Amino acid sequence: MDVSRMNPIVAPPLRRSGFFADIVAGLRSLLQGMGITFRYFSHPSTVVTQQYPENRATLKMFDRYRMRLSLPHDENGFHKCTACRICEQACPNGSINVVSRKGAVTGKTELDRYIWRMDSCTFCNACVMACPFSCLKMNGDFECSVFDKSLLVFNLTRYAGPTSTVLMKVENPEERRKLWEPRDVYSGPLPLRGTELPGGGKTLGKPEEPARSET
Amino acid sequence: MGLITEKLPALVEPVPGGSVLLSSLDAVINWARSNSLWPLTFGTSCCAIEVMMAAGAARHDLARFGAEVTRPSPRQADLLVVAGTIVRKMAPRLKLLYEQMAEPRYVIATGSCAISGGPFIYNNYSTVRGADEIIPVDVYVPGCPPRPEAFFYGILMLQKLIREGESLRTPGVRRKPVLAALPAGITIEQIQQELRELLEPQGGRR
Amino acid sequence: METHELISAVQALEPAAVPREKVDRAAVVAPVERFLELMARLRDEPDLRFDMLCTHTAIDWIAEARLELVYCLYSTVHRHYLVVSASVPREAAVMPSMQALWPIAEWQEREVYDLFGVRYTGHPDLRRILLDDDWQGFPLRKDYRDDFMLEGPK
Amino acid sequence: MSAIVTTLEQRIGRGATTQEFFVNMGPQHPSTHGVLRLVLKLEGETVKDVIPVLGYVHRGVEKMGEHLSYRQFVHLTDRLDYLSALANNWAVAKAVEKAAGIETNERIETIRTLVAELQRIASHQLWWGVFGMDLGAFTPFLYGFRDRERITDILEETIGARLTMNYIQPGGVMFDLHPDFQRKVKEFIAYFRPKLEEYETLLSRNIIAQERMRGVGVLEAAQAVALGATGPVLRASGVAHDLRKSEPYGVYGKVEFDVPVGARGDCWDRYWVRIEEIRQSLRIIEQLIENIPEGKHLLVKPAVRTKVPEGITYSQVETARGVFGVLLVSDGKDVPYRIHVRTPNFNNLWAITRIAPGWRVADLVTMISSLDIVVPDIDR
Amino acid sequence: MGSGWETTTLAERAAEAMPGSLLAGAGYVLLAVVGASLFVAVLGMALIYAERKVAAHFQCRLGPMRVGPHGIFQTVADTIKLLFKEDIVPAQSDRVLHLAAPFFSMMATLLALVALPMSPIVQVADMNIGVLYITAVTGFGVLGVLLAGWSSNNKWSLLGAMRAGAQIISYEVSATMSLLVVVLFSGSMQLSRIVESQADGWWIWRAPVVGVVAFVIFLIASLAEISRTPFDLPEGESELTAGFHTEYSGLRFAMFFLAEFVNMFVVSAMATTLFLGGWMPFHIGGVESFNAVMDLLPPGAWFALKSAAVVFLIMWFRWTFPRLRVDQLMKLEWKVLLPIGFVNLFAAATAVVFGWYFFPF
Repeated sequence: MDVSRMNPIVAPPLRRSGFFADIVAGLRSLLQGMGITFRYFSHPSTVVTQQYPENRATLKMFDRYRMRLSLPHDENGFHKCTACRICEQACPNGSINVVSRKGAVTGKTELDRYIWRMDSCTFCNACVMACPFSCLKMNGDFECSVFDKSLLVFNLTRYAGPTSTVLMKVENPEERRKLWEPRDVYSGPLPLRGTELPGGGKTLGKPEEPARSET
Repeated sequence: MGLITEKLPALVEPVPGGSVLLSSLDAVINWARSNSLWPLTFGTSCCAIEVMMAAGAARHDLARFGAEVTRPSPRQADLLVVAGTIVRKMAPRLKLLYEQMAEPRYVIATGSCAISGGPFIYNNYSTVRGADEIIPVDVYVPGCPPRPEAFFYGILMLQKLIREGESLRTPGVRRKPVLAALPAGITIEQIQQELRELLEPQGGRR
Repeated sequence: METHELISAVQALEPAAVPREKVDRAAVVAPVERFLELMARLRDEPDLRFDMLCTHTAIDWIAEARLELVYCLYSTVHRHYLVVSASVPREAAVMPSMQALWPIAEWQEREVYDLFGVRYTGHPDLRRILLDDDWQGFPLRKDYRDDFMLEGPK
Repeated sequence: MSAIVTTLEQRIGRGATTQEFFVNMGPQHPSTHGVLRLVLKLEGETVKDVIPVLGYVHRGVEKMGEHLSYRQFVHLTDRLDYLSALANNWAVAKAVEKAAGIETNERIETIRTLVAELQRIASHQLWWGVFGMDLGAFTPFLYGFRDRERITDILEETIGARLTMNYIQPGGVMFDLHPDFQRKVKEFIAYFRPKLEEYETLLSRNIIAQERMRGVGVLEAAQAVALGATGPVLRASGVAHDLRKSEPYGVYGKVEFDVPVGARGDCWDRYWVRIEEIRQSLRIIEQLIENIPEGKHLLVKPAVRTKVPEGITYSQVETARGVFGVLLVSDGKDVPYRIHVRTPNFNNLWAITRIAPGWRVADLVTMISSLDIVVPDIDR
Repeated sequence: MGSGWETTTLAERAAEAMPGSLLAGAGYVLLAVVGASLFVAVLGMALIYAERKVAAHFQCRLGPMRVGPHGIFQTVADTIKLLFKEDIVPAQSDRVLHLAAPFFSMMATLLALVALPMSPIVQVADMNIGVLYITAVTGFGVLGVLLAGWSSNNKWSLLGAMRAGAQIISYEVSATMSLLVVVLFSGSMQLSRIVESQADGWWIWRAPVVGVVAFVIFLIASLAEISRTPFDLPEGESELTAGFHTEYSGLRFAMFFLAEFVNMFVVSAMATTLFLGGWMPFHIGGVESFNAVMDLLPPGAWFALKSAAVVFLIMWFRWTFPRLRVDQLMKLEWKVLLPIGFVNLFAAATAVVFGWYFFPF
């Protein structure tokens, strides 16, 4: 508990000398400051500006940069999500809503829609960390501005159906096709569980919106 | 609105060729407005650091868009960036600030808090769930906080809105380029594709 | 000073003080009646010298219908901590103000008044600090309900 | 004696004479660093009284904490003092680890110390720039930010976020260090040391800046302690209180660094203490960056909702602004019964009521800036 | 004074033409008015653009880039926008004064421009009390600031206006004091004469030492008069939100903004005219071959270059220094600049009496 262990170093006092000495010292300090700014002015190489819309081709986010949540689909177009809702529980602000369904053929719980509210997401990575099958990913796509905030409610799945492991066990493509139904990646603004969006968001669209096309 | 914008359309429209003149005037004014967005120095929390400070700093340089003239007085500002949480105590002040701004005025809501209340939606007694509960918002920039580039993307969208959605004929009325309710089958990628053209180097200037 | 030394030192000042269990540092529960005197002595006693009021808050034990007021004290001289707490009834929560001992208590108590509704006697400027003056209710109480609040989606 | 509840009008109404007038500074004002509102009683340009009015960004974090698991609560602390997000995360993680008895390893603690110190530098850089701007010099702001972006890049590469990190979790850190981390930090230190000298020339040695800071807003040591001020504000008043030294956490016990303290407690001392703290933080990083011990970076499964045994835990860390404490009251469940955060800025702010009277409006701005206030941290 | 330039001004031409034909005289006046307005508008925009670009490069960034190549149309866009922006008059304000105040500010600036000899042939009015006239009309600008602050019914505006009033009036003393040094040396108050008197060398160095001191004092004092950093207290952003023009929007704010920047040019032009030889090329008395080379550049260009250099210096100050405090500002004036100015003036008088010129005739 001795203070000496703190190794305190004490601030130097600001001294004043005479009238003229102060003027001279003051002017000198001002000139030194001007020297620094002028060095930057006269060296255009010190400009550090990145010109964003112009540098879009070369702009690369860091791999770990967390912005847009995605549910990666493999080369066959299938994901690994089992609709276990662990991410939904891990989310601190209710931004994730996993809509599951009973599989028409298998009879087991499978993912119908994976709804993610970007408007309230804090990109804290809790869902990605919590996912036991590591089927979620946050990527660095930051260009997500919209004119209407209900566009910020995303559906991440391209199809409603079981995971890729289950699907790939089925050898016959026709048989496999029966197991899943296509879903829009972004199937319009979806109210969470049919309730209004907090914040006066209008209830837009219906949860059972018709599927648009084949994925 | 100012004297010119109020009286001019009614005076000019009946004149032969007046509507052509108005249209070209529209183009000039909208060009000027979209390129001269002076933001109000206003930020309530974390987003202020990213979208007001870091975006204005040397690395990202808001000045490239002509928007570095941050005005501390709402009278002189064009752009209100709602950067951060708005709580119930702040809400009347935010409205007042918006009302003090001179037309035309634009609002960008940045970050989850200003869009929807963000992390403070549930079990919270004080946070307003989105700045649009209080004032009309033109562009929403998601992120928590959005990185400066994301904010620039929002500014580009606002510029698009000003160029395409405004006319001297109906002062104060703003038409958003993308409809509020999406027609079925349009994906967010398509909307972003539509916006991509203005991100091209030459497409940025009309 | 070690935890037990601190507690016995406090008990020497205030025999009615009992150690508070399950706290990670020295903690005592003191009676409200002589609380101000105890705190004054804690601050001034040369062995204790708790010259900084680190934080002050309340805990709403709704099942027991009491508010526990927690004072976390620190001594910059001896570098030790002490948590002193006192319980007041929820419905008539009145506490003497510590503002004369530690000026910071003025605002910390205003905060506790604001969020828990504890009234401090002898406080020079007791008004809401974080919420609007016309706010109804005390939001950090466990039974606080508000039309505005939304339940979590769980 | 009964408790009397007052209103703001009554508070303002005390003893105003005809010569004095009141102005509202804020909630929207360029130099209140957010939405702090100060009601000033002025006589001409001289400040007679300052009445801070808070709550313009009170978000009820403590109430929300009662509904979130411990791990979920961490991300809310990012948004309190967003300039020391990592240190805030650490405080919660430390409290939970202490209460739940989670042991961490050497690597985790080293990583935590490193990133927290990096962010301390970033925070002080930002403060330096904003301080310059409040004095009327705009250029320091841009220089400060230019160098801050370098740290932001380093942290972004490892953590994946620029400001609100949510990186330090109970039981470890979210990601392991990026392979480039060590190289980039070394590069940064080599880059930044000469820049720090430029900072000194541009502002510290500038006669105008010195005159603006000299003797302005003296906070006596006894006053500072009684007001519960911590961090650079307290140290500038001459009290060598630094949690990193007095009760070392992380790996602070193993590194050498000095604690800068002020002599008089004026704005200059607060300025100098922060500039010197940047140097000390660089020293700490230099000592740690070479050998980061091996080990796992996360010891608790992320999906597990940690249960904390019944009891009260108070844990605190030293952020760039002072002591950030977390008072955790648990009733044995996986959500806290009550969570209270003791934020450094709440206490530091009130110093303004003691040091501002008698000075001019311009000095008030200097003083607010020298206290380095982050408003959401005050309001919570 | 061997310059060989014949100076005629628009005012003189108007006066000459007036007796013959009223219309011709009016034409010259109209030409002067339109010319001056256009000049001010273009100059203001150019200065604002320059300021933003210069500031950016001092700060390791690029500045306006996206409106036209390197953003050269940025201020055009700003001007058009401000022109079409809502003009708010606060409900509780003094309406007439509020509307009139920007014009006072603008007028002071315009009037000062009238007397500046920008080249032998470009000068609107060459009066024999030019120095006195400019000192007088620039002091007029404070009226606009005071009225703006008073009429806005905003405490911050009022504080800013009061600061401006105190500051401008105080520093007027020092500025005039340093101008007198040049008047003493050149023996005239007519600006064209002062320029011609510097044919063999500029007063900043031809007047031994006192010229430099007077120049420094003049620069500092005029910076304070036009409220530029480090003396931008009346609009100190971090202190008084936006100072006296807090409540102004749209066109009227633009006028304050423009006046501020054109004032900067007026100060630079004054410093150029009085201390740096005005439009006079850089001559060294007696070295004719050197002088001939210098004469290759037209006088207008010399004037523009010199003014631009001083403008750059002023911007350089702005982007390096912090702002002074009110009491320090007053202390600097009354305790530092004024005594030095007095001594300097006395020394100058002595030098003139004894004929101590750096380059004797």
